[in-house]
Amino acid sequence: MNASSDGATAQLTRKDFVSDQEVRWCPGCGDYAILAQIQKTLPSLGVPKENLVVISGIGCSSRFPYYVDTYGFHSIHGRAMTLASGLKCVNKDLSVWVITGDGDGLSIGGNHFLHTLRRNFDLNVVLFNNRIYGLTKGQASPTSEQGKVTKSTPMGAIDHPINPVRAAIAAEATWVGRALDNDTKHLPSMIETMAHHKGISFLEVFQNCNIFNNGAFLHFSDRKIRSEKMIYLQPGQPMLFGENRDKGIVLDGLKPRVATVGEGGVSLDDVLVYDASDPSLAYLVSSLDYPDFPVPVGVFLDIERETYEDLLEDQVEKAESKRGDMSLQDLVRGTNTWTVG
Amino acid sequence: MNASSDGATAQLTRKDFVSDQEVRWCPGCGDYAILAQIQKTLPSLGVPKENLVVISGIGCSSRFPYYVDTYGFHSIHGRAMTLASGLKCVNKDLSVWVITGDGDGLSIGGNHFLHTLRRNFDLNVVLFNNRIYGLTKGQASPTSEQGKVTKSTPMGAIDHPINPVRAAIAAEATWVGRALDNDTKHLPSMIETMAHHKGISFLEVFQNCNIFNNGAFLHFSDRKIRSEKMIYLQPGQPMLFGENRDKGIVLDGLKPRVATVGEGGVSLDDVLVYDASDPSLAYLVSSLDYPDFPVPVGVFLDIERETYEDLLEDQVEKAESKRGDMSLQDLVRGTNTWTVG
Amino acid sequence: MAQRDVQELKSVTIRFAGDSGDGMQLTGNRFTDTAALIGNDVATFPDYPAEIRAPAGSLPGVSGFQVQFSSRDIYTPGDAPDVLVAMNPAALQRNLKELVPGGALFVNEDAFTKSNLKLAGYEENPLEDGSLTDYRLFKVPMSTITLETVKPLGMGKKEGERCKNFFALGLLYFVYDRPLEPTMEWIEGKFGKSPDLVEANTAALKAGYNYGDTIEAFQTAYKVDKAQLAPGTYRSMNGNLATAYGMIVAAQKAGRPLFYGSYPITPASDILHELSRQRGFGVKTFQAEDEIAAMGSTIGAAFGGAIAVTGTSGPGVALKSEAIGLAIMAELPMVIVNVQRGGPSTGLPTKTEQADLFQAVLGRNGEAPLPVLASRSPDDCFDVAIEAVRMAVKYRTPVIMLSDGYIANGAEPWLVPDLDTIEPIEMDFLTREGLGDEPHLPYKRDEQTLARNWAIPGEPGLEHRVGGLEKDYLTGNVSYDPENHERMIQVRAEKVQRVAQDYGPLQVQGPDSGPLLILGWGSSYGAITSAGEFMREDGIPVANLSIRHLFPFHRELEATMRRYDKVLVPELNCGQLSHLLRAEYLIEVESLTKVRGLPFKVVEIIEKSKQLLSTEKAV
Amino acid sequence: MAQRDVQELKSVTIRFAGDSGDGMQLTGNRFTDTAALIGNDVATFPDYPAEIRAPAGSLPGVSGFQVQFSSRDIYTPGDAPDVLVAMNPAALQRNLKELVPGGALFVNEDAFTKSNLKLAGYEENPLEDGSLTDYRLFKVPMSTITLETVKPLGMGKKEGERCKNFFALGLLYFVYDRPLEPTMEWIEGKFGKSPDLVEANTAALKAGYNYGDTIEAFQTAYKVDKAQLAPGTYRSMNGNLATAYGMIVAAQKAGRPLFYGSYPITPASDILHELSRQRGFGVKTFQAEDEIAAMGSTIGAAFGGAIAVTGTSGPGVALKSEAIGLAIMAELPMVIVNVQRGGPSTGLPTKTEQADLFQAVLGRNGEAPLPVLASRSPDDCFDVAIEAVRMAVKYRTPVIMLSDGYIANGAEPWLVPDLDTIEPIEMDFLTREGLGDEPHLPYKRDEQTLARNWAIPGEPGLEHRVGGLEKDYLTGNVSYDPENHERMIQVRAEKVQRVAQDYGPLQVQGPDSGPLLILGWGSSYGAITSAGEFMREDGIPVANLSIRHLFPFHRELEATMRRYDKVLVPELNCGQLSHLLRAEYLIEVESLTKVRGLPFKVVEIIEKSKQLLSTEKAV
Ligand SMILES: Cc1ncc(C[n+]2csc(CCOP(=O)(O)OP(=O)(O)O)c2C)c(N)n1
Ligand SMILES: Cc1ncc(C[n+]2csc(CCOP(=O)(O)OP(=O)(O)O)c2C)c(N)n1
Ligand code: SF4
Ligand code: SF4
Ligand SMILES: [Mg+2]
Ligand SMILES: [Mg+2]
Repeated sequence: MNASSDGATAQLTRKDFVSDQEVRWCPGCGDYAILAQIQKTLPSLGVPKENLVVISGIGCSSRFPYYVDTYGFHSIHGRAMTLASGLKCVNKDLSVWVITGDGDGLSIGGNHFLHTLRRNFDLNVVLFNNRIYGLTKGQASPTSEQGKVTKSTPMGAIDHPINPVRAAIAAEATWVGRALDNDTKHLPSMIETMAHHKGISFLEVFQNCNIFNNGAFLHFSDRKIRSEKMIYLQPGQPMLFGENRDKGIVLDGLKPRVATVGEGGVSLDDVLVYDASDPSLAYLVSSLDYPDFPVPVGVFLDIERETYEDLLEDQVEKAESKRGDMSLQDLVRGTNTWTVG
Repeated sequence: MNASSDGATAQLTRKDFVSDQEVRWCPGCGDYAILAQIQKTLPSLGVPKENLVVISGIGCSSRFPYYVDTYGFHSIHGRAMTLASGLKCVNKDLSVWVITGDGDGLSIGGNHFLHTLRRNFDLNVVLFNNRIYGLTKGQASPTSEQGKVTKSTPMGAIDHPINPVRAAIAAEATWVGRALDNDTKHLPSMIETMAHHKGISFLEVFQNCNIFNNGAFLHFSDRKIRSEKMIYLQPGQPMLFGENRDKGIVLDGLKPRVATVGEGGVSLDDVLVYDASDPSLAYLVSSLDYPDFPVPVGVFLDIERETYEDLLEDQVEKAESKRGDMSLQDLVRGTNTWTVG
Repeated sequence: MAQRDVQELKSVTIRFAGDSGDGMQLTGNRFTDTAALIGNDVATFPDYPAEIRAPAGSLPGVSGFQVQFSSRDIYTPGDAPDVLVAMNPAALQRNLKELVPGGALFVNEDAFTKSNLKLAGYEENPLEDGSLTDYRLFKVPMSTITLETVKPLGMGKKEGERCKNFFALGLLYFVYDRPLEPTMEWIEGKFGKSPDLVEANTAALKAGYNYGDTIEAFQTAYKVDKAQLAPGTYRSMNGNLATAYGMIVAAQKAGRPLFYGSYPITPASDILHELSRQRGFGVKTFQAEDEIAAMGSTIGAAFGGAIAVTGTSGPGVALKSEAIGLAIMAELPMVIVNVQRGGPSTGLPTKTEQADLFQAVLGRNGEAPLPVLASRSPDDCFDVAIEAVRMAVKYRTPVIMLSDGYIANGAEPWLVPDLDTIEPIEMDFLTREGLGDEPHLPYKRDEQTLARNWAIPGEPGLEHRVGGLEKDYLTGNVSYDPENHERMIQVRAEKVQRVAQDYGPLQVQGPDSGPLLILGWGSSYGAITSAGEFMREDGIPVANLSIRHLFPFHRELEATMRRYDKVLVPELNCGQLSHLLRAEYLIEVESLTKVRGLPFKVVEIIEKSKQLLSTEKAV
Repeated sequence: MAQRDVQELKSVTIRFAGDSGDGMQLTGNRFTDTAALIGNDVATFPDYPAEIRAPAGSLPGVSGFQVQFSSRDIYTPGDAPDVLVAMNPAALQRNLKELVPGGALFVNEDAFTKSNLKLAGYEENPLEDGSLTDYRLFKVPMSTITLETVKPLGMGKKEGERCKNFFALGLLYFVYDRPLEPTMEWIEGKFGKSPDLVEANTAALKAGYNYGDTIEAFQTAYKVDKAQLAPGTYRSMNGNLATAYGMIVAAQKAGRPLFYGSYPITPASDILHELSRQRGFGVKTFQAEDEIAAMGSTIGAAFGGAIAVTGTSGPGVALKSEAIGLAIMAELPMVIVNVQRGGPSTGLPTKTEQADLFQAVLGRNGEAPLPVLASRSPDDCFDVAIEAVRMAVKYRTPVIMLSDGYIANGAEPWLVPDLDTIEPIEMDFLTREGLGDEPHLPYKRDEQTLARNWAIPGEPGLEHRVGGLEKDYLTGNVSYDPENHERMIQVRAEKVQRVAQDYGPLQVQGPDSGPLLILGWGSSYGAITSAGEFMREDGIPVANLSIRHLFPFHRELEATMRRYDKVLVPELNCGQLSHLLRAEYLIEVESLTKVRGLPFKVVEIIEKSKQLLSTEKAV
């Protein structure tokens, strides 16, 4: 995001971002937690409320804009990124948040995902991944596991699933992260970090749909086992995890494996130090998954590249100065005229 | 592809695959060479002509099916993969070839690209990448370089381009390759190899559009410098290139660099041995590009995974045997009936 | 059971309303099945909120289910409920205004807590403040009694309360003198794996029944006799299930696999769900990444010779429209089902509307005609599905089948057809042998149907290419020839016109000519038919007609319309069929429109008809 | 220059035809500019193959350019050429049948080689076999002379031959007595950087002229006098350029940046190309990944308060149609340009047609009306573009502007407007201060226009949410209320109807009433207008009218139509406007349709008119 801060906004609080619309998700839905964390974090960004825009597609998650007291657009299924792109082209000073789901963003919206990311618009994209279609009541999504039984796959899904983080890295995004809906410390820190990244930031949030896919992430996110089954990526830090932070990821060539520090001759120095500026490493690490590996969350990728809207604005400025005092009348008249009468 | 060979097809020749339609590309277009190589290779696949289907979208490249004497479908812009998927669902014995362009396959067709690849339909996808829109006369495509001046980008393209091979790897394709239109030995070998891969095979072909983007690849593909500027990936072989095959790719951690064997203490053993079964390596190698690196062609990825149509057929078979002698009348009647009169 | 007065009623309409979590759809469905089982004609209308779960007790969270059961043929779930079951204040607030004056009102007294009242926007408790004196109010402590009932079975409060819908159901069974057994069997089947739940729900059901029996208030039993239905075996059927079954049967009749490529969307998703379950009958479903891919895959499957079907709702048809043009150009058979919902844009996605008719008939670039059929009732979906496939195959054309949210989810008794009586569907693939010595001309046509030759991949010797560019009249090769283009446009149009040669007769109900014809399409059939019957019973000589074929029209439609002084066209849109009729026949029609996300009421059509008839006289 | 007879002609139509590589478009354009410069009225029709480059010498590779120049006002590029320039046998084969009997035929004799003849399907050389005796045939060894001319300048054969189009041009200049200077200047400007080319092309041009002067055959000079055009400064203008300029001017008049989100497609791409070049005027173009993204980005830009425009052709509109529904629901101003081409599906992508009218007016799901305008000629595109933006902004609605391939690429002289005379466009953004103490109601409407309140992001205190679900009548919050839905559907429809209050008067040419009105829309304007003028000159009292507003219609349209005994509606489709008129007014119209990828000829309209008038008399 790209926000000018001013004094007036310093006093904003969470409440300023709560709209007058009743929140209508199922009780217990992970969406509540994400909403709360975002509302909590927005005041700290220093962006005036009127410069914040939330744009979504269609899905349970996409009802999000109604609940945040900023400018908002609940568009159509899969197209939120396209609206956001157009808006950024014409007003690059806005802080624009795109809220999407695994179906909205990766199934019907997959093409816009790919192209919006590669263009590096300065947008904050949050994808609520519940690995199911919530709003339409329980069909498989592109992130549903193979074999998953859903309303549309009663004998089990046969599609090989998409890993959103991987897809984002390959789409040449400049900031890619992942978090968990009820990770009350980590999630807001991700939101804040992404907000401060200039260029596209893409955050996948594992979100529990307690109605149609309850406990989809519990096998690693359950608070009791979380520290053993998840790993928090920290740029510049060794990739450690475990109750006692004594387990680490070690690379044999390009093959990652889990090792315990101090066992089998593995020392802290052997543990891979995470580098969020290397897309190849990010891609490799995005392949780590349950059950063989702890599931990584945190910042996968954080690189710099000029934003689309800045490059566009540059061209406009260059062309304007090149135009000099040629008027629009001059343009319309052209150079090849003749006169009658 | 998945083809049953029989005696009758053994006698097929290139001519059998030349249709009666006049070829209408610009003289000198790289499409001719690709057509010729494919027509030359098809007879050797052992697939009866009637089991071959060529499906394309819209673009210069997509006129391809007209010129091949098989079943063919010249569909609409960007959607060839969707037709191919439906066709494969209902007849898995066909050998289906999808011909697409950089605009057709990656711009408007980007979503189908992503999903068709991850599903691993047994299709052979050939993407003619000329880094331009040919048929519509010269606009930027998603593979056009940043800064490129085209009809739609008179001040230079500002979009960060897509690398099709990278995108295919990230889309979880099981076979990914790259070749050059006028590489008369390598291109047919790629076509043959992809045809024999069961599951999705995706081949990017660098194709010269001599009208709107002439010489787009010459900086590395010119025959005079080719051996220095390109590297042919060979699974299980060290990544060597150069006139004297004395240059190689060496990995420092995850950072590739070019080294000369025998210089600076680099021996042949230090040269990276290519492994087409490792997506992380494929992804890393897909980042090699001119001018810092030789441009890789050949097989990037070659892994096995069950095809969508086989999994679908399995479910049908399982369900059919589970159904036993329940008739359709039984289904329609249901279990909850009542009788009147 | 205590002795009671029995009052005979012709028909009764009950609306069950409660929170989304209260199980009203289930309750309504059980009541419906029981009524059907004992021989009533029934029709239902489920009406649930767009949100998956709105907050408990809130107004948007109210879910309703209306059922009419009758001793005569009925065609609608009833205009207004005679009985309202309100499980909480929000349900009362949302539904009360529709209850007929003097109607019976059963409320779950326990749910009228302060906080629930506030959520529903009540300042005062309506059960106390005398505002309900126009109704026969029965305040029943449903939660309390249910809890008491199940507590001995070891059920907790939360789970126990969940059984209260069975209590309400039992109570209504008592009032309308219906047996408990079918529901008890159903509970057994449904919850068999958890004996606890079987026991608790059955106990609640009985408790409700017994409560009715015990309390003085219900001395009169209301009885609705069996209806005079055609003899045979019946089952309950909703539109989406009937559509799915129709497609499977059509495919079997064609001897080809059924392919269904679709992307989920309300209210069409259930067709996908049902077909996904029928792999055992060779059905191949493909959940595509979007509607464009769904359409593309359907074209691919059609090219491969399968019975190719796709289904969606209006926004999905918009996305498919470019590819539908390709299907028209390729002249391949397939069916596009549109289960319409409230628009425009996302509109009212869980509500019903008939506003995609223009889109179906005229919503494509270029001259792109195709046949459009509409089903008028849940069971009609079965027949229309089969007719659509048959037409598509015979004429090699995509066909649009319109359904809507109202019939998709509404259920009615269905006389189970004998599948053997359904004619086979001839695929008529071209083979090299069949062609003899003739050259293969992929666009050569059958003289009678104008269907083009059709060879599918795998057939030796008939390799050929199709596509979206204009094709030569015979070879199908690309042709830019101006005359050929015009000729092809004409022949495609003429082919579509010819599907009308297979239509059955137009079935007007009522007098053959006269002052008024009520002409409808799709799901307004029910209200129109009832309106016609009621008026004729009152001696008003109106006729009514529901047309299945929206494009091209039936060849006798114009003559039929002209036999009446006036034609009234009721539609759940702003007059789309009226527009098409005017353009086609230059005939003045009266349009009765409604765009409220709700079906017509019978009375709305009667009123408008009477008004037209009286101005008629005044002239 | 030798003394010659001079013959005065009112107008001449020349068609230049050759291989795609022969530079015929360039030649035609030069001739046109020169004619315009000396005061003729001109109209042109470029016609090139769909393929980028078909094989040299082949029939599909033929490229043509027709120009009519005249001493009177003309509206079409001429029905049939009086003069045909054929640079090779294929060009002759493809175009000869249209040359008027007795017409002049200039051929490049050198190109009539065996292989070229074969490619063109000639068994015999038509220049030799006497088959051209109906024409005034001039066999000119163009290649040879050109090569001879440029050889001394050191040009090779391949490059030298490329100059032969300038030779042909010079020859035609001689015959029609036109100056060489404008072309020489143009060559200088174009090839200035390569003096070789300047010299060679100029030499070829002069050689052609001199050839005419030398050879006995051309004793007569044909002269076409200046036309009586309104005084002012003129330039040549085609439809796509005029559309692009109109949008830039509109944005400037609104004081807002212009955003153009588009995906390339023939024949609309040139709008994108032109606008991409105008960043200097604050134009932001966005080449989206597909048409859906183009539409979405346009909605986003409109939401942000820019002048938001998207452009495409029919297949692209199909893809955009779902998102157009969203724009209607969000009630944001934007313009969707459809440069129509031959359909259905990919159809005849480089040919013209008017068959997307149904799609524009009726092609969306749900009740989704929006205003539809059509431009009738290249210069009219400028005015329509501005009117479309003005209307969109004033009424907060997406507007569709229809153009077509014929006017998109056709050029005509354009009286350059004084931009100061164009009224500003008021954006009318809501501000917190402007609102005073009133609460912010995002869907509150202006009483006169029914436009809703419009606050754009960045405005403090007016944060609000919009979207595709049905909205509350005032707050714009999501509303499932049935009455509200109906009310919103009605108010959106009424708002669109109200745009008609701003239409200028209907401009009928010819008598105010009478036996026949020729009523058209879009690019058939040219042929209709000429047909009307010609017939009136012959004393036939027909009137003609071209309507810009396809939805809603002009309020006086019905009354106007009813003043004539018959109404003839010529369209390049199967009768789409006829259908809409019939449905709206229940009025019988005569439809004249043509779907050949080609514009109407004046004579086709005259013939049909005369036929109608004679049956008129017979009655
Ligand atoms: C064009 C179109 N197709 C389909 C739909 C139906 N639809 C609405 S939301 C949705 C999927 C929702 O899944 P997801 O994006 O994962 O969001 P969630 O509800 O799980 O948060 C679908 C298929 C639609 N609204 N529009
Ligand atoms: C829906 C739609 N949008 C746009 C077009 C116009 N169009 C045809 S081909 C093409 C791009 C061609 O580029 P590419 O796929 O790279 O193929 P190439 O011509 O370069 O081989 C475009 C934009 C179309 N036919 N249909
Ligand atoms: S259906 Fe699932 S995702 Fe949607 S609101 Fe309910 S719990 Fe949340
Ligand atoms: S435009 Fe380019 S890609 Fe197309 S046929 Fe010509 S050379 Fe080939
Ligand atoms: Mg989801
Ligand atoms: Mg290309």
